[in-house]
Amino acid sequence: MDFITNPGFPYLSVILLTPLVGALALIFVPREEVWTIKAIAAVSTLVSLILSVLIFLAYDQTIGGMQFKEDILWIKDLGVSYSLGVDGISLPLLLLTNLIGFSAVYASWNNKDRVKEFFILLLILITGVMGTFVTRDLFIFLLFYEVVVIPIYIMVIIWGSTKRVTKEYAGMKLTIYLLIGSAFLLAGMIALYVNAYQLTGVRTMDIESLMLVPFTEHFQIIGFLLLGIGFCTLISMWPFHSWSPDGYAGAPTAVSMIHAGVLKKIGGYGLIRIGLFVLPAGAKFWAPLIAVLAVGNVVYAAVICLVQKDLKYVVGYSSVSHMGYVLIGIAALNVISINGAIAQMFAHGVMAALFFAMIGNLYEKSHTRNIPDFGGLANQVPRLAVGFMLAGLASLGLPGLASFPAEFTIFVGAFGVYQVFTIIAISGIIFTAVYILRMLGNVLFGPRQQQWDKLTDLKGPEWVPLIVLGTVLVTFGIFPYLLMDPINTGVTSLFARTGLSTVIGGGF
Amino acid sequence: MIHFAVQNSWLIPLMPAIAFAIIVFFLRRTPQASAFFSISCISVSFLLSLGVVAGVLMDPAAVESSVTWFSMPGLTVEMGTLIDPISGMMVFVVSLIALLVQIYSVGYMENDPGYSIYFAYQSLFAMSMLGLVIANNFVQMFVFWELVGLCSYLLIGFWFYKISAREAAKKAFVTNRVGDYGFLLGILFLQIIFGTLNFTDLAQIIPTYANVGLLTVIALLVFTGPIGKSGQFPLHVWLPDAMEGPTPVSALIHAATMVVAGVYLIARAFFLFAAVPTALQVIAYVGGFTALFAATIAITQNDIKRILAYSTLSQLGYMVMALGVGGLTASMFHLMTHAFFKALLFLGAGSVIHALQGKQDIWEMGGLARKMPITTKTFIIGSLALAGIFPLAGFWSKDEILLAAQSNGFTGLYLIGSLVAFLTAFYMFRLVFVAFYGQAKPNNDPHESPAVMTTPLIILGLLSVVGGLVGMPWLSTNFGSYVYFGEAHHGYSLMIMVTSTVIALMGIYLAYLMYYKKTISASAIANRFKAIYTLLYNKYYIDEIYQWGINHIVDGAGRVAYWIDLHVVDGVVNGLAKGTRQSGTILRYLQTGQTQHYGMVLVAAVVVIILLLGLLDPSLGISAWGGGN
Amino acid sequence: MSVSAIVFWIIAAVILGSAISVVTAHNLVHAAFFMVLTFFGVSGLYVLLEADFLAVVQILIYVGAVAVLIVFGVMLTQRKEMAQTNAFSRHKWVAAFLVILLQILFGYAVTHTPWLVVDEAAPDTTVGLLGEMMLTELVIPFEAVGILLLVAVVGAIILTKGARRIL
Amino acid sequence: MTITLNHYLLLAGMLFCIGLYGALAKQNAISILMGIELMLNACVINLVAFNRFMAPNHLVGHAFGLFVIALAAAEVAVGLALVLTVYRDLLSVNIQDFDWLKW
Repeated sequence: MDFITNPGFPYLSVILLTPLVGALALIFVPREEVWTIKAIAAVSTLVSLILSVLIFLAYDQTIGGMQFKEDILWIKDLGVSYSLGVDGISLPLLLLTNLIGFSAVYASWNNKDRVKEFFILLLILITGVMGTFVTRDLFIFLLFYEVVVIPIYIMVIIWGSTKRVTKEYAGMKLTIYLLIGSAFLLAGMIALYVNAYQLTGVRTMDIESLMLVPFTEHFQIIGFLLLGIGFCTLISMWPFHSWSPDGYAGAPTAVSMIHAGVLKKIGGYGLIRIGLFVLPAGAKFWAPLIAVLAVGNVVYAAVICLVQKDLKYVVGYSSVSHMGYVLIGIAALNVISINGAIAQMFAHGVMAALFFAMIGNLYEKSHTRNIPDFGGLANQVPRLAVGFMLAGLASLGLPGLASFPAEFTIFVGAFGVYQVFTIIAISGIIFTAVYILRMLGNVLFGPRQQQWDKLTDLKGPEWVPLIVLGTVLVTFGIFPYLLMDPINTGVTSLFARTGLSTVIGGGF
Repeated sequence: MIHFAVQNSWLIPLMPAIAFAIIVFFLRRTPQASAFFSISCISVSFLLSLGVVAGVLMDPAAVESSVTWFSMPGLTVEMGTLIDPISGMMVFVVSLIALLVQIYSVGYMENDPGYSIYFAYQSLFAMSMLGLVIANNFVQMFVFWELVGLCSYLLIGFWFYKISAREAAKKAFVTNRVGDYGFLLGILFLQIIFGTLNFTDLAQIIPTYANVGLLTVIALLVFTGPIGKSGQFPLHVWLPDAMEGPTPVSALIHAATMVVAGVYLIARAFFLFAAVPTALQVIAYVGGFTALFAATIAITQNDIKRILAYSTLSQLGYMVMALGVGGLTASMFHLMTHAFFKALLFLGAGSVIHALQGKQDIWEMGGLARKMPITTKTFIIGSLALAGIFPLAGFWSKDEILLAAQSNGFTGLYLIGSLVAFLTAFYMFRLVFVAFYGQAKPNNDPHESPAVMTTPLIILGLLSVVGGLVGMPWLSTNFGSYVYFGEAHHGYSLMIMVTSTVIALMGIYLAYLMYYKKTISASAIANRFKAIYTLLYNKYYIDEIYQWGINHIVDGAGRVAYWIDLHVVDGVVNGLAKGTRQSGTILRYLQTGQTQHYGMVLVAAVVVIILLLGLLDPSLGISAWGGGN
Repeated sequence: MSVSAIVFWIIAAVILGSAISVVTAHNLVHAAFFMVLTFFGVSGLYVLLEADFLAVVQILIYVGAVAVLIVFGVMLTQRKEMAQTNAFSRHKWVAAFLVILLQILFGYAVTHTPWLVVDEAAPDTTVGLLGEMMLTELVIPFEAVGILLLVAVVGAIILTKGARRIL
Repeated sequence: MTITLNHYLLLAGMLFCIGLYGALAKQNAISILMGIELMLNACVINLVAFNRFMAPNHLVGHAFGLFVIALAAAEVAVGLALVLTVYRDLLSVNIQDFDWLKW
């Protein structure tokens, strides 16, 4: 791995900008050249994926901290610089983005409508999401976040599907929610910036520098509230969650995958990196509230899943429910729970993306997502059924798949802090099992139905999402230390620097 | 070889894991090859487990090794192996039964389209179960605990095109999840309080822990795991339905191995339960109640597999009760003998079902004794063993349990146990007399099963006969010398032996009178006690109650929450949107279209801004404008 | 009181008087003529300020072009009796209040600001200097104004004649 | 008494306010245009006066005065064209009739 640790080469910029370059290249491809368009999209995401896997492996855990740093001063007067870097927290999420981005290209392989525009927007979307994870600068973070919102709106409006709600409604809801969230974020970040300037006299947007600023507790509480509303909207905390099921239901497959898989995680990521580590006292103040609402997330959304009829709504609400675990992990404010929260974000990302890819594939062929319409599909499409099963089992936290170590870690971390909340939240595993198995059973199992004999099974490029995401789920499930160790280096070193207590508070 | 097996016991679960992976990825289209490969791998595991048993017999001291699965400050999760007499015995039983069942399946599953995948699942199960029994900590236990649950789900739903199979599989998984919820909470408590989940470490720490109340809570939480997995009341409902799976699966998973995982867990974590007598009492009474409860249901059932399933529940109750009264040795002993004869009974039932092309109602059978001699003989051996007739395996182990109950002061449970022994003998021989000796049905054409199926029957039959002898109380070194908690003790009571045998014989005689001689009319009794019969026949309506609860309470909560989501949460959101639009509708009338209005507002704004800047804040004020430079 | 001061006061009186008459006159044509008078007054002010070229331009453009245009505008739009063509609108009192307030603020601002006045003589003639400046330092604004005028001409034609009929 | 910058500025301010009043308070579109012309004139007075008193030898103020005058000419041309166009449609030059931009 020596060649990759070469400090001069801007790996992160290459990873970040390759999809963008792909998008630019696509502009010059004639729209009839559908195959070329897809190939360019696939290749550019593949390059990013390979590089990010290499970086994931080459990241030096013994040193920890930010690595593969790049710095270019951008706006001197504001203290904004194009500074990139990854640590144990962002590394898995970067990998996740590229895994899902690559799979999303293949999940959209059969798209026939305005292919060129679709892939251009998709690549921009992937770049935007990735940017939020690799940047070390608050301003750039927000910039990339805003970059994300617009393609999503356009993609939902044009390529979305209308079921319970129209795609226009879904797109509008999604976008407005995200923009309201980002408005709070903007306010919070400006407050941070201005306050830091007043305290230190240095104009900086650098997150690590902001971590060292001694904000007053009063300011931290207000600042965390602003940032918290922004990020919690993004991670779909109750009661700011209702964009999520409707949005996913309306969005095209690739957008659902990226949105549920990674975009949502920006909320958790920001909450941890900016909310928690820059404003620890604020986090401590608001954590109990977050914990309560997180419990609401877990149980409430899981219970709602029980009565859903649309596949995408089930997965949509289920992702709300799973984000509750992430939130409770964050709220518990200790190394273990936050390790678990990040791992859960990763695991849930892979699982949700796989789910949406499979649902998208099924919907493309059957033109319905209504669960009662299906039944016995394992007879006709066994490979698709494998994908559904894998995603479903990961969703209910089966050991051997990536989500179990994550959930277990969250539970351990949170249990020492909020016994009652955690006990209630863990009951979510029962409801999850009920709705997932009910869904899988009703869709995949049961007597063969003649009307679905025409369905074709996964073949060719359609395999890719299942293989890529399934492999990841199993690999990180059997060898969780591959995921846990980098995360732990990131979280532990940050905890050490902010002086938050790392032990779990024993209530006994 | 022995040393190697003990030191490298992780290879035992690894072999079937390899088999699973190879079959899934490479051998799916070659059924014979997958069966062969799967059986080869489990054979290797079996040989290794023999080595382990030999090693344990030579040196009963625990051998432990582990690797870190993942770790962080304050939490280290390990994967490891712990070989001691208990796990050695379990490894042996599991790999033996798994091997026999896989061989049997070659015949039973012939021509099934899912032949390869069946063996893949079997291998996955063997891997999970073996991983479970050699676990050296709670997390590993939980991991494999869930995985055996998954295998159970997959194998119950193996014929997924049957709606009943699909529902049964789901029910099994969900019911188990309820138990696992408590189990997981217990694990979390242990982790938080003691900072470790290693069995050996916890066994050191827990006896010194002062807060008995909390420890009781933990013990009961951990016990909910076994309640689910080992089908104790009130989470027993899944096990009878699990009979939807292929019969060899029922034999392996739902009789001999997986369902006893709960019992095994209690034994493994007995240091926890031993520290809290209250919890032990609860366990004892839950077990005793389940034993009686299930036995009463079994006497009214007509489906051959369901009778056996309720019998399994009842016997599991026995084992749990034995643990509760402090008889770890008795419980483990019964676990082992039960694995032999219950697997035998299920495989025998499978042989019958195979011969009758899937018929399972005992009243549609009859006269099988002449057509299927091997099956019949082995089945009767199994029944006798289950009934606890001297000197078959079940006699010794059941006797130990009753002895433990009686000598530890649980007279009530002793009486219940004796009653259950009577009922067991009765329903088993009801089954035998009706199915094997009853009137032959004309449209049946039974024939003896092929050798690949009868050979496992014969082996298990032999084990059911002699398997109990290792626990004979008169031996100076017997089963109890190795498997025990605290201090090993050897004792026996001739009185109990004699009474229990007499009771069992009475049960058999009653069944003989009612179903062979027909001197006592079964239907007359059923009509006499109509209400009780209906209650028993409908399994105390527990399933219906649960179904009602799920339909109305759980789903009802879902509907309420969804209503709230649509009308309250989303209502607020959409209301805000509507409010925005409406305020726009109102505020747009401010746009008069009169340019002069706009102009005046502009001027007024200029005036206000000048006032604000110039007068209220002198530092930014007019005087500062001066100078130009 | 110097001569220039006397002249200033006279011109100031003329400008303000005629400007008020522009606003208050009932007849639009009269208002236009008062406006011309105002322009002359302003031109005189430029002379006082030694801006000779500007004074000439003021008369040329304002009086010669703008005022004539406006009179034409009046003629083209007013075909009835001219007596009441220059009425106030309903909100004249509000406007008056605002304007007076603004004037007070102006006065306050002007009198309370220490202007950096230099005591230098102005150049004798400004035309040459202005010309040089227009073609060197201010060449880009100059060209921009040229374009602006062109656009204004084209725009005015299109507006009055209608785009479709021209193109 | 000498005439200072303040005198010019006050005069220009008054002229501006009168023009503004005309623009705000008259009904006739043409008289509004006239008010605007007065305001522009006031601006030019300011420019020239500042130039005279603060930098007499650098004639930027004059130059901008010229630009403003050019602008005023353009403005009045386009403005009148607009008025005439509207007049053709509405047969009115009353600014209060021009309310197409309302809700």
